[in-house]
Amino acid sequence: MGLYLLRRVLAMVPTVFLVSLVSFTIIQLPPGDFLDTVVANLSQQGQTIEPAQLAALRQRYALDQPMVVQYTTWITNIVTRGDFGQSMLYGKPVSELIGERLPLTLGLGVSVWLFGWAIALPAGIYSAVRKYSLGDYVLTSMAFVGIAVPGFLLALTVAFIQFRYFDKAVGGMFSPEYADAAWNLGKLLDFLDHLWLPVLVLSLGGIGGTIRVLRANLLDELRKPYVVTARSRGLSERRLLVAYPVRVALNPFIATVGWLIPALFDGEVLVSTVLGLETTGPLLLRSLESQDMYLAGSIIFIACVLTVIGTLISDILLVLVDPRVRAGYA
Amino acid sequence: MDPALLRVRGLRTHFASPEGVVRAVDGVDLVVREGQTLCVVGESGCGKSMTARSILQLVDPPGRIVDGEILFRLGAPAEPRAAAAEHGVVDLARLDPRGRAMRRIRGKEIAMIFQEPMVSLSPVHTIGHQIAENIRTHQDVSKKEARDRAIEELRRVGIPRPEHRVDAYTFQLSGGMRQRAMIAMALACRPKLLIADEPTTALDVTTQAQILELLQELQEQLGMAVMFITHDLGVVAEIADEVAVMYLGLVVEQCGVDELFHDPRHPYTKALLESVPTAGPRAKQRLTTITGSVPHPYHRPKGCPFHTRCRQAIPGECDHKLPPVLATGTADHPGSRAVRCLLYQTPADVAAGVDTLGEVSR
Amino acid sequence: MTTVNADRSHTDAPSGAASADVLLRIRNLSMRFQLSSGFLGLTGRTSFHAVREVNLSIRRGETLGLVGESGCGKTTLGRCVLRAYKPTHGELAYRREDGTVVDLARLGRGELRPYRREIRTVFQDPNSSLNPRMTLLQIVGEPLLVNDLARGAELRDRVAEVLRLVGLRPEYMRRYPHAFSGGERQRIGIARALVTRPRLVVADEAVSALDVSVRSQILNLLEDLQEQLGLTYLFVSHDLSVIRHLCDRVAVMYLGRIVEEGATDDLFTRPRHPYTESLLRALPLPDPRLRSTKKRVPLRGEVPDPASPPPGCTFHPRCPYAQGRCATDEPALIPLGRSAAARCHYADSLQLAGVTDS
Amino acid sequence: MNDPVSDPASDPVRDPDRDEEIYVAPQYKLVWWRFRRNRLAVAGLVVLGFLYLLAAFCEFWAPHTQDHYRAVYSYAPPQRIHVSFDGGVHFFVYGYKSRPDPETLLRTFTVDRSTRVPLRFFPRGETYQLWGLFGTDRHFFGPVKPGDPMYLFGADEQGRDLFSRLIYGSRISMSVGLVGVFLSLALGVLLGGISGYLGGITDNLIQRFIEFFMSIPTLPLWLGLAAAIPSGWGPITSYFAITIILSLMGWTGLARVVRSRFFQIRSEDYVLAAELDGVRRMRIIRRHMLPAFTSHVIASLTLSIPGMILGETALSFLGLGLQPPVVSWGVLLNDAQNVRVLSTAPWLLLSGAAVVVAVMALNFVGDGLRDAADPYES
Repeated sequence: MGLYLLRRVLAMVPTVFLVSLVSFTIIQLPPGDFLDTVVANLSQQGQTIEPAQLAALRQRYALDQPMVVQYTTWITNIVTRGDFGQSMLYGKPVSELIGERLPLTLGLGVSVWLFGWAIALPAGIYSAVRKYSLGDYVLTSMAFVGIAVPGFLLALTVAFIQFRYFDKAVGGMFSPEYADAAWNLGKLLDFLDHLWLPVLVLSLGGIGGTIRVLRANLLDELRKPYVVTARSRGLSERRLLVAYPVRVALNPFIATVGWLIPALFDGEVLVSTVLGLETTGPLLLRSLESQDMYLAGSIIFIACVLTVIGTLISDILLVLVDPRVRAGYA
Repeated sequence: MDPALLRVRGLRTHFASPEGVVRAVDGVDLVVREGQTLCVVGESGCGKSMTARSILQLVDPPGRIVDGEILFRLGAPAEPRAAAAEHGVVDLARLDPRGRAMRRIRGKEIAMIFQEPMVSLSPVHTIGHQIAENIRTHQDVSKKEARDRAIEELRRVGIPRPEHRVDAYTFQLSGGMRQRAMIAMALACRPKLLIADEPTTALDVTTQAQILELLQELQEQLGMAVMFITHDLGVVAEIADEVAVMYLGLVVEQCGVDELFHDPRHPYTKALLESVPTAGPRAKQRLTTITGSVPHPYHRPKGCPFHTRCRQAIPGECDHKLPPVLATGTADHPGSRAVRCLLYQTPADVAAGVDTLGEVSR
Repeated sequence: MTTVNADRSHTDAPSGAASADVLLRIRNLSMRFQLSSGFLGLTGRTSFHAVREVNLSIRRGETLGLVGESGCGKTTLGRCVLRAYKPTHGELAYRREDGTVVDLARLGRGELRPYRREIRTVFQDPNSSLNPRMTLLQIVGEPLLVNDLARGAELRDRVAEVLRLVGLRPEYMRRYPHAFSGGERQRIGIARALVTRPRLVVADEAVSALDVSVRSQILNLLEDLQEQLGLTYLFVSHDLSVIRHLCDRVAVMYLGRIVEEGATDDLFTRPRHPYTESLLRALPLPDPRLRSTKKRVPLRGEVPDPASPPPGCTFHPRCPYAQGRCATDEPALIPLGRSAAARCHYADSLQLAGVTDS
Repeated sequence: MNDPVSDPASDPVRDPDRDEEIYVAPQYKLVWWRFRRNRLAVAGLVVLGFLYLLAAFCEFWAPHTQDHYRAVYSYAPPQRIHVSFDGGVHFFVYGYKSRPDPETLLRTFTVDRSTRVPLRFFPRGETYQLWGLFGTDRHFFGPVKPGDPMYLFGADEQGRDLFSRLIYGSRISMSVGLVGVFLSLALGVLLGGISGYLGGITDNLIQRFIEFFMSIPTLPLWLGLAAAIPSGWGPITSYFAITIILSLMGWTGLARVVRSRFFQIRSEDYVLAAELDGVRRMRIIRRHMLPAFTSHVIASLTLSIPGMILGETALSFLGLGLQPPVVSWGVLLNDAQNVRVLSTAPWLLLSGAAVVVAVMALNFVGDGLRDAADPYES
């Protein structure tokens, strides 16, 4: 097991390297380097920048050097100093900007994941066990709708309904009166009041998918002979279901816990933009619109790295729950 | 002498589908006697597996027991459920398949083993866990005790180093060892009847011999009855006390094993025996064959299901009338036999082996 | 193309027959498989011999049975003969119609093509060996078409002819395999094997998947066809009763090696290798009256892992007669009489029990 | 255990008269028969056929061209079609009465029951070139007088007819999926096929590469790439750029499907049988292997189209995908970003409904195809 872990962690290195290359490429895609963009932007606003300052920045990010050196400087700055570069849009270090928003993104992600599974797992199991019952039909059609309705459209619709019929502006995680207040009960309740909508909207697509996949997996498992064997030994239906097929059918989900992170980044960008949440998604979008490429590339890089880590966690979990996988690496 | 432990009468298990109804089991009668081995033999598609599953109500939808009784004599009179049933006999067909009464019988009174232990055992639990779970389902023992018992059971079925193998997963065992583990699991609660559904079909001959030997040993030790389902007449000759021959959802003949091989009555039984190549004295002689193949269950022939392939079929009779069961003696008597064939008109014909065409069989 | 000298004598092969009679002589044939594991398949590489130094002769017009438990290498040997695998070592000396002898083991893909129609096979599972997306005509006619043996109306006629031969109605040739029962599908498989008018047919468990009543039909058919067409069969099976019924000679395999070879009746009534005896003893006989006559001592243990076979005689850990030297010395194939041999140190001295004839 | 009885649904045989038809039925017929039994899938297929028909001849179906605008009808609400039966059957909509709101300066519309806008089939309207082949001014349906207001789904800010624009948008939105899927397919089949055919280290490397691709969050990367598309590119170039970006992310799943099917089929006995028949490699692939996985691949393709459609919609909605004057459902939704605008003109969300309908139809069809893909396995 220890050896397996070590091998897996080592295998991450090339992946992270590739991911950093991709992110760096994205930073480099627009014509000119980012200082050109900064200068252009500033001069548009009628400001200028000190040539000396410009040269210092140029040297810090090795912009006058060949691409390889630029990349090396970029990645070295990240690894050794946590310096992701400078956001010209906000005039702040990228690390600071992301540091402000990442906790909310991840918090939202965890809530979405917990809420999604809390709904989808029982629903999927019910749907499979009571195949072709009324409940199954209802859940399955809801799952289909959940998959087909894009999250941002749902967010838009809900926001519209709240605005039009409840006269409630949607946006942010806090009402104005609590935005800068210290944490207290009122603020917490206000936070929760703002939280449910994004969580609901973000989890819906995932719930639909999970229900459908779990139902299919479980139906496959329920057909397997070992279920009949267990039944022939006098186990009650409930114990039998939980101890055997459900456990096996859940394995693929444990294996894909890691994919939840990219899925979150996917959904979150749009929904947060619509709902005006202060997460990394809208930050990424704004940075892309204004070609603030250090910021954009860094967010993509961090999202990718988190995904790689998530995949690792998945693999470890899978080894822990499935003896067949464990035996393969024992 | 040997009273009936299980008596199946007129069992019908049907599968409804949009295309029509498949009558997988269609009027099966058979008897399993206490401490004896009944082999159910037949070709694929004859409904022998479904009969076995119906007994424990393990038929998956859209399959359903539509008719018949499955009378099982319960063990100790102290059994609380037995009080409800007349003379300690329950009709398993009338129990709720998910109910407590049925579950108390499964694994405790009647246990079952299957053809492919690899897929019939849980892939994510150790064999020890599964045996212990079986014990704890039916008996009030501690986890530790159940585990010790599981090791004991594994030792009994001849698994070497059981205290080590108790923590093995099925995929870590060889085919023979898996089948032994499955037997250990089935017998952990000392059932009175073991239903074995082709347990040696997937095994090599040498392993098959080991497993058959083991089953017979355990049967002697534990005094249980065995209902053994197979398509291999060699296996039948080795282990059976009595044999039921099935064809298209019907038992066409049930009798003692010696009568079956040396004095069969039903034309299908006769044809089946003749078509088997024997490892006995060899001559490159042609085998006697049965023409055609088993009809698809959707195209079940009318009348006697075998008439389409029967050499002795009587036109106008066999293709119309479903032959009734003719039984000699009482069903509880050893030496009694039952046949479903229009060639015999009275139980006396069956006993004498004279069919109505005046031909003395063999 | 390698040509083997036709009248080279093989003293180590036990067949006493004149070599002109021999259709295929297998010499020192070995087949080793590589197993790779680990990241990018680089870390672990093991290999095992599925077939090890096999010598065997198949005579024209006979049925040679190849018997053994699963994993003994009998299927691999059959596939080497068919050249589905390229043997890692050894020779497959095949005598052509005109008397020249060719070593099939050394031929490349293209060079093999002419022999593909002379050596044919019947598969075990008639369900998976017939392409469900092709009609009978396409399935049975394909070997004719791709080998430029016939096309158009002639192809249709030849397919119809062979279908009739195996007992199927030629009108069915537009149907797909799903229209047929298991036994009929096996007939289709046989028709496909025979349509090119082969000389040698390798039948790998050809009747094992069939029901008793259908199995006897197919066995009869195979015998009739052999007589009519002068076929030679290599019949691979684990079922001793079928082997005894069908085969003239039998070779018994254990862990990739031939352990005994002999005429069927001799081998069944007086086995010379302890493994053969165990196999025969394990065979259930379809007569309850023989129960008491059999010694009820099943073979101990299980087949060892072929990747790490035991030293000495590979059978010694399970052998009831094993002695000290069996664990260290590897026995050679000892010739016994005219066309029999056994790979056992004590093949001459052991008195082993065969099948008792009732 | 191998009782064929245990799965009676596996055999489509019903009445003996049909047997011969089934016996000689090639694969596509069997697939179709199985597909047909799935009602949702058939319904999805009908909707899909309708949508693609709409997309193919959008100029004809739409009463107006996509850019036809009349500023006076800015945010005019949807009208209902009425029927009158005096002297034959006549369709009409009521006209609008409007006055500007003194506060918001937006016009508010009320239905004017005194004016009727008569409608008819095949009216003359603006001229258009159908498929660049021939010009005509006939539309399927529209106001008798070309200038009359007809806004069945309401109007946008510039007074353009949302109904017509939705129909026009279907062309891009529905085709992005198709084109993208074919690009994905090309990549997937190529790499999956190489991976499956060569096996060994090549396979291993390609698999690692695919895993790497799958571990990248899709949308951020799409956004990154889409943002890098120069704004100067013309509509057609950027359309293809977007499609390529979408398909770059979609091919991995297909490659996996292709590879696993390939492995599965390669180990089938009938492929070995063909090899032993002396069939050449190319013929084995063409005659024995490809037919066995086309149906599966088509099913997977159908199931990956929705992802492409949603991707395009998302990108365009964010303003990073296709840009006006190009019309797609995503571009139309871009107008609906603001909740305040939405509260004035909620009908702008209708293009979202179109997306949902298309995606659901595709999912139903894909599911049905997947279930029917292998009629031989029971």
